[in-house]
Amino acid sequence: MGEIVIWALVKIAILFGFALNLSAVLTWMERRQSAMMQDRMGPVKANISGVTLWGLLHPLADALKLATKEDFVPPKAHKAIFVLAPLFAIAPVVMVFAVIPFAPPVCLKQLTAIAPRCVAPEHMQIARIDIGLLYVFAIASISVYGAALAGWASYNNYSLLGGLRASAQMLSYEITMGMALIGTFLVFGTLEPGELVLRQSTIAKWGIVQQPLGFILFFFAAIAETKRAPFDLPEGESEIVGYFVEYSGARFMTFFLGEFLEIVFVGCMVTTIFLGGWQAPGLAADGLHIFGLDLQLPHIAVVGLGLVTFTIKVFIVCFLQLAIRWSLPRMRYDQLMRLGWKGMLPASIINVIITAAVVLWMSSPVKG
Amino acid sequence: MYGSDRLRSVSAPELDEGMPTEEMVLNVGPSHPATHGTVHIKLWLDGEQVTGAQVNVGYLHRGFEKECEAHTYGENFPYTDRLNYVSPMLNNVGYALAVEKLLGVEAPERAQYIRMIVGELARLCDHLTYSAAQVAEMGAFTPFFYAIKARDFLWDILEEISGARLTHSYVRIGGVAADMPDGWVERTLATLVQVETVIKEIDTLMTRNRIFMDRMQNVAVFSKEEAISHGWTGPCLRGSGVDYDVRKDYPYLFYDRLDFEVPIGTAGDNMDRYLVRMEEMRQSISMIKQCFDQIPEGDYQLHDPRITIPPKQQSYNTIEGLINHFKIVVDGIEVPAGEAYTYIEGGNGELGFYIVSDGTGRPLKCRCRPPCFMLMTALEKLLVGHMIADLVPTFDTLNMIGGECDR
Amino acid sequence: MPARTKVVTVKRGLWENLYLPEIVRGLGVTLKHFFINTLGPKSKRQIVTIDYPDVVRELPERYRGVHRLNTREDGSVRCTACMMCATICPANCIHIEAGERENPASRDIEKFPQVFEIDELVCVVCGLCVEACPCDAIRMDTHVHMPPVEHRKDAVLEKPELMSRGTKSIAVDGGAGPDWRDKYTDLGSLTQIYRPDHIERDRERPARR
Amino acid sequence: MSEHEPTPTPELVTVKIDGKEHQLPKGKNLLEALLDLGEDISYFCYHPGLSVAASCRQCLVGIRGSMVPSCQTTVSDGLELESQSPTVLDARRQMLEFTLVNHPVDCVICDKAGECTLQRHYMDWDGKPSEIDHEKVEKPKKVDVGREIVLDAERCILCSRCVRFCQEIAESPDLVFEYRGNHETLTTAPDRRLDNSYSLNTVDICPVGALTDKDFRFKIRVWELYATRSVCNGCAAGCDTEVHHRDGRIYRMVPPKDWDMNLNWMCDDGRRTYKSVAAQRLTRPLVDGEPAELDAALAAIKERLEPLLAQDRGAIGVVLGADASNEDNFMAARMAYDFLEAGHVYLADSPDNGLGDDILRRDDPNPNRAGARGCARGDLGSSEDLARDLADHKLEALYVVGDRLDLSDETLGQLRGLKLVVVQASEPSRLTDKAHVVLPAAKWAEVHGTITRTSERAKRDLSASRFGRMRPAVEPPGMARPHWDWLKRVGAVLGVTVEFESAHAVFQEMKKQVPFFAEAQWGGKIPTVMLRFAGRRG
Repeated sequence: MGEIVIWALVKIAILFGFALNLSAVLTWMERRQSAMMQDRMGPVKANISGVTLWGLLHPLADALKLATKEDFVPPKAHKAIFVLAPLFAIAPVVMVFAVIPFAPPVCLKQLTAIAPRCVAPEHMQIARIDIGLLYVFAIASISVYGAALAGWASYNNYSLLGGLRASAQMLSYEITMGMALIGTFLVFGTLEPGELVLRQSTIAKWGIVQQPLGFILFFFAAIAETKRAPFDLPEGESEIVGYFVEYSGARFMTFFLGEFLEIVFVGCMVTTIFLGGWQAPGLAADGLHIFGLDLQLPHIAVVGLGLVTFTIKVFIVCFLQLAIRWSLPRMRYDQLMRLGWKGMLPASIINVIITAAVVLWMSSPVKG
Repeated sequence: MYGSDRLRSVSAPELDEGMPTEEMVLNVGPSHPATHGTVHIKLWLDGEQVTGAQVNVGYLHRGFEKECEAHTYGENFPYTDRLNYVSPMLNNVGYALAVEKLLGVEAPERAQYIRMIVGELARLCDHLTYSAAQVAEMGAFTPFFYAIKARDFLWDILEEISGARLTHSYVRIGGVAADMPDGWVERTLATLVQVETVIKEIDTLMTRNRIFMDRMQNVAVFSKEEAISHGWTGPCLRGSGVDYDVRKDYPYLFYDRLDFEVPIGTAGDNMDRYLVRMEEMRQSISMIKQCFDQIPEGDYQLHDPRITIPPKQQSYNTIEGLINHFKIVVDGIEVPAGEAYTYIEGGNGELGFYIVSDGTGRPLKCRCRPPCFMLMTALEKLLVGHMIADLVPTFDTLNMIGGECDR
Repeated sequence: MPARTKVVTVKRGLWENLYLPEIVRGLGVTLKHFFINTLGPKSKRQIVTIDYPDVVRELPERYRGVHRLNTREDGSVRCTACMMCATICPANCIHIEAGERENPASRDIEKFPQVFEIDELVCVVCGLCVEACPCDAIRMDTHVHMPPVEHRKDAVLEKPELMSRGTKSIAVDGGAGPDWRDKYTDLGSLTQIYRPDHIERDRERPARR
Repeated sequence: MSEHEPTPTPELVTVKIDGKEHQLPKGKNLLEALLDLGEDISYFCYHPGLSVAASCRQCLVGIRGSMVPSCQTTVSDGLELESQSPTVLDARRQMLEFTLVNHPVDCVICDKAGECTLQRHYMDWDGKPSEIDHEKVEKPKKVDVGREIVLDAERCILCSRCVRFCQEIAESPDLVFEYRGNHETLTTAPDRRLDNSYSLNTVDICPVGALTDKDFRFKIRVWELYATRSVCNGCAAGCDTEVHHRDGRIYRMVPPKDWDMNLNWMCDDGRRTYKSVAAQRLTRPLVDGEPAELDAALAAIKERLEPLLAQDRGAIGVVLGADASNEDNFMAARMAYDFLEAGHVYLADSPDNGLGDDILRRDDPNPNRAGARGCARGDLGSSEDLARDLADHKLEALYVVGDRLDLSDETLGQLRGLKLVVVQASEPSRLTDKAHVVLPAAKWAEVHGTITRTSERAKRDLSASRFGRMRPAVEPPGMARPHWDWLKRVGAVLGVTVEFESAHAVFQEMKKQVPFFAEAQWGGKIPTVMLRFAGRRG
C-alpha cells in the first residue's frame, strides 16, 4: 500500500515538475521565440550576479515580481468569486495532467534488464483510467468557469464581454475537439491514453498518419480552447483587454500560468493522441533499432529515452503553437463561431463518418 | 450618438423576438490600448454588436493654434512637429510653405527637393506606423515589429539629416536647416531597400490571409459620396474610390516633375484603405529615388536677411550680421500683412495651414486643417452595425493621430 | 509628368478561403526569420535590437543631445547672457540671470551669466537655441542624451555642469577685427551678396512706423 | 512748442513727393510733414522735443538732384522731392553703412538691443553684409558719466540728441563731443557730470545703447518685458508712464513713447519710484501687532468700533491719504461723513520739498493731495491738527488710510491710549507698530484707479485730463488689497453694504456724487503688452 502511495507521489512529482517547469520555460520561450521571429532580442537581462542563462532567469524574476505586486480587488467586484476564479481556471488544467502517459511502463524490479517482461508494470501515468480521454474532456470543461466567473465577478464591462466570449468559444470548440477524437477512438479502439500510446508503436500507426484531418481539427480546436491567437478573443487585448483585466499580482499570475499550462497540456494531448506519445521511431523495448543500428539498452535507459522523446515532442508542439500565435491576426467573434460550427464541426463529423466507414470496411470479412 | 434608427435595421429581427436583451454601454477610451492618441468612444452594444457610437475627441488638445500666436514664425516649427507626430516632416513642410506663400518667396530648388525627400520619408513612416498598428491591434504582432523596425531605419536616416528621431524641426522658412550630410543619399537608398523588403513581408503575412481578409473586407464601407461629404481626404478618400491626391491634382514643390501612380480602392472598406496605403508606400519609395536623380546642386536656404539668419561667422564678427541675427530672433520674420492657405498631402490627407499675418513677427492666426479630424467625423457612421471587434481595425484605418486631430 | 491612377484590389478565391495555405505561407516568413536569427550565420542575423546600455548606438553628427556651454581661451564661459536662446526657446526651459564682471580687463565683455540653467525635462530638443546663439556659446553636439534622473530638480543643469562639457570655441565674438575673413576659410555663402532686387522690394513694402 | 495761444491754421501749399501731389502746411519741418503723411523715413538725430541738428544725415530726401536732410528743410510752395526713390534709399543706406562702420559688435551685451533704432534701420533699410576691411576705432567703454548712467562711447553714433537734451530741456549742458572725424567722442563737459535730475531721458532718447541706465543695466532684455501704462506717483505732477515688468517684478519706468502728457520725459527720481513697490511690504492683516486672518482683523474692528458708534461718533477720526487714489479717498470720505459721521477728518500728506522745477517736477511730493481734498466735504485737518486733537483727548478712535501720516514720537505714544487705531498701509512704519489693527494695502502699481495731477502742463495746453489713470502692472503681495476694497469690507462688517465690484464702479459713483470729479475720465483700455511683440521699437 505504502509503495503505491510513494509511487503515485513520485509520478505526480515528475509530471508536475515537468508541466510547471515547462510552462515556466514557455513564458521565456514565448518571448524569446517571438523576439527571434521579430528580429528582436527578447528578455536577456535578468541575472544572478552576472549569469543570465540567455534570459532563462526571467520567469523567476517574473514570478517574484508578480507574487509581490499589489493584489488589487475592485471595490465593486464580487469578492469571493473574484478570488476563486483564478483557481477555477488553473485547477482543471492541473487535474487533467493525471492521465498523460509520459514514459513507457516500468518494470520496477528489473531496471537494468534488457526488455524485461513483468506482469504488472508500473504505468508512467498518475491515473490509469479506462475512460481517460473522457475524463480529460469532463475536467477541461470546468476551466471555462474560470474565465466566465472572472469576467463576471470583476464588475467591468470589458471583462464581462471577455468572459462571455470565453464561455461561448470554449463550449463551441469542445464539440469539435470531441468529434475530432472520435475518429481516433474508432481507429485505436481505446479511450485510455496509455493504451493509445502503446498502440502507436510505429510512425505508420501514429494518430497523425491515421487521422490527418482529425489532427488538424483537434489541434486548432485545442488552440481555440487555450484562448490563444488566432482565437484569443476572450483576451483580445486591443479590443476588450480580456476577462482578467481587473486582475493583478499573484491572481493574474495564476491565469497566466494556467494559460501556459494549457499550452503544455495541448502539447501533451497532441503528442499522446497523434504523435505516438513517448514512442520514438526505432525505440523498442530492448533498445534502439534505427538506421541499421541495433543497440541493446537496459530497461531504465529505454524508459529515459521514452521520457526524452515525449518531452521533445511536447516541445515541438508548443513551439508550433507559439509560432502560430505570433504570426496570425485574431478572428472576429462571428467568424470564430462560423468557423467552429459551420466549418470545423461538419468537417469533424465527415471525418468520423469516413473513418467509421473505412474501419468497418477494413474489419469486414469482405476485405479479408 | 449616431444612428439609433439605423441600429434597428441592422440587428437581426429573429433574435430580437424571443430574447430579452439589455443594451450595454461600453466606454472605449480615453485610455484604452487601441486608442493610440487619446480618444473616447462610447458604444451602445447589443451583445457584441454596436448599435450606437459616440466619438469624443479633444483629449490631446494642446492649443497648437493659440500657441502659434504667441511665438514668432520661426519658433513654431517644434509645435508643428507635434501635430502628426508620425510624420513631422510633412507638417514642417506644410507650415513653411504657408509662411513662404505669405512672404511671397520660394525656397531654392535644392531645398524644395530635400523637402520632398524628407516629406516622402515621413509619409513612409506614417504608413508603416499605420500598418504596424493595423495588424498589431488585430493580434498579429510579428508584422508590427517588422514595420516598426523599418520605421526605425527611416528614423535613423531622418535623425542623420535633422538631428532628432521624431521631433525633427528640420524645415525652416526659406529652406531647410541644413544640407544633406555626406553619404546620406547612399544610406537612404540602402534603407529603402530594407523598407521594401519589409513591405513585401507584411504583404505576404497579411494581405491574403483569410483571417485578415475576413476582418477587413466589407467592414466599415464608406461610399464615394459619403466620403466626399464628410470632407475626407488622403488614403481614406482614395480607398473609397475617389481619385484625389494633392500631389497629383494641385502639385506643390516639384511633384509635377515626378512620375508616380495614385492608388485608389474600389469598395471603400477597411481593406481598400489598407491596400491604398501599402501601395502608396511603394510609390513613395519610387518618388524618393526620382528625387535623388533630379536634385540639383545649390543652396539649401534662401539668403534673405529678412527671412533667414545670416551665416554664423557673420553674426559672430560683424555688426551687420549680428543686428540681422538679433532682429530675426527677437522680432521674428516680419511677414507682410495678409492671409494665406496652403495645403499639402499629409500622411492622412490634406494638411492645410491657414495663416493670417498682421505684419508683425508672429501670426495673428494660425489655423491647421487636420486631415484626421475630418476622418473621425465618420467613425460613428462606420461603427454602427458592426461588432466591437471591428472598432479597432476601423479606427486604425482612419489612422487618427491625436496630436493632429486635437491639435 | 502627370501622375496616373491605379486601382488596388485583392481577389479572394479557394486558396484564400481554405485558411491553411496562407497561414503556412505566413508561418514560412516568420519561421524563416526565427531560424535565421537562431541558427543562421552571424552575418545574416537580422536582430536590430541594441543591447543598451552595454552597447551604445553611434549617434549621427547632427544629433541634438544635452546642452553644453563653450568656453573662452581663459576658461571663462563664452555666454554673454544675451538671452537669444532663452528668447527663441519655445519651451522656455532656459533661465539666465545676467551679471556684470567685476573689473574686467580693458576690452573684455563685461556681461556674463551669473545663473545659467536649462531644465532638460522641459526642453523639447528642437535645437533652436544653438541656431540663435550669436556667440557660439551653447551647443547640443555632446552626443549624450539626457540621462534619467530621480528628482525633477536633478534635470535642471546648471552652469558648471553645462560648462564641463564645453570646449574652446573657434568663433570670436565682439568683433575679431578686419582680418576675421582670413581666419575662417570655410565661409560658405558668407560673401554672397543678397538678392539684387532688394531695392525694389524695399519700395514695394508698405510703410510702417 | 506753442503752449499758450492757439496756433493759427497754417497755409497749405502743394508739395510733390515722388511724383504725387500733397497739400502740406507751409513752413512745417519737412521730416515731420513726411512722417505725418505716413512716409517711412529713417532718422537718428531728429527728435520732436529737441532742436534740429541734422547731424546723422539719415533722413535724406532728394530735392532737385541733391540729397538734403529733410529735418532741416521746411515745406515750401512748389517743393518737389523724392523720398522713396532708389537713389534716395541708396543714399540713406550709405549713410547707415557709415554709421555702422565703427559700431562695435555689441548687441549681445547692449541693453538697447531690441529697442535700438540702429538695429531697426539696418533691418528696414539695409540688410547688406559687412564690407568693412579696417579696424574699428576704439573709444572708451563703460565710462561712469553720472549718478545713474554709464557711457559706452564706441556705440555712440554721434547724433547729439543727449547733448541737445541736456542743453535745451534739462538746461544743464553736461555732455559734449570732443575730437573730430573718426575719433569724435561723446564725453562729459569739463568739470561736469551727467547728474541733472532728468539725466535718464538721455538713455531713452539715445537711438543706440551708448548711454545705459546703471539701475537697469543687464537686469533683463527689453524685449522680455511687459509694458503697462500707468501714472507716476512720485510727485503731484502725475506724469504718464509705462511700467515695464515681468513675472511680478517691475524693472523700470519709462515715459510713454507717444508724444503726450510729459513730452516723452520723466525725472530720474520718478523713474525710481518703482522700487518702493518691491520694498518691504505688509502682506497680512495685523491685530495688536500679531498676524491675523482677514476675518479676524475685520471682526476686531467691528468689536472695538461698535461701542463707539453707539456712544460718541464725534470722537472718531478718519485720515485721508494724499498717496491714495481718488477712489480710495472717496470711499474713505464716504465712510467718514456718511456712515461713521466722524467728528474729525484729516489729511495725511508729506510737506513740500522744494524740488519742483519748470520742467515736470512739483514741490508737492504727494501724488494725490488734490484728489483727497476734492473728496473732502469741508476743510481737512492737517497732521498737526491731528496731533493737537490727540493731545486734547478729543479722539477715541482713528482710521488712517495710506502711508503718509508721519507723527512725532510723542503723538505716537498718545495713540496707545485710543480705543482703536486702524491703519491701512502698504509698508510697515512707526505708525503701523502702534496701530491696533493694520490692513495691508496695495500700492499704486498694483491697482486700478485715478489720481488728480497738478502738473503745469496738465493745466495749460494738453488735451489729457487732469486725472491720471493707474493700471495694475503686478499683483499685490500676500493679502494686500486696494484701500477701497478694505473700506468696503470694513463697511460690510459694520453693516453698510456698498456694492462696488471694481475700482471703476467706485469711480463712476464718485464722478456722479462729487462735482470735483465731474470731468474725470476713466481712460480707455490699454492692454499690457509684451515689448517683443509690441510693434516696432527703436
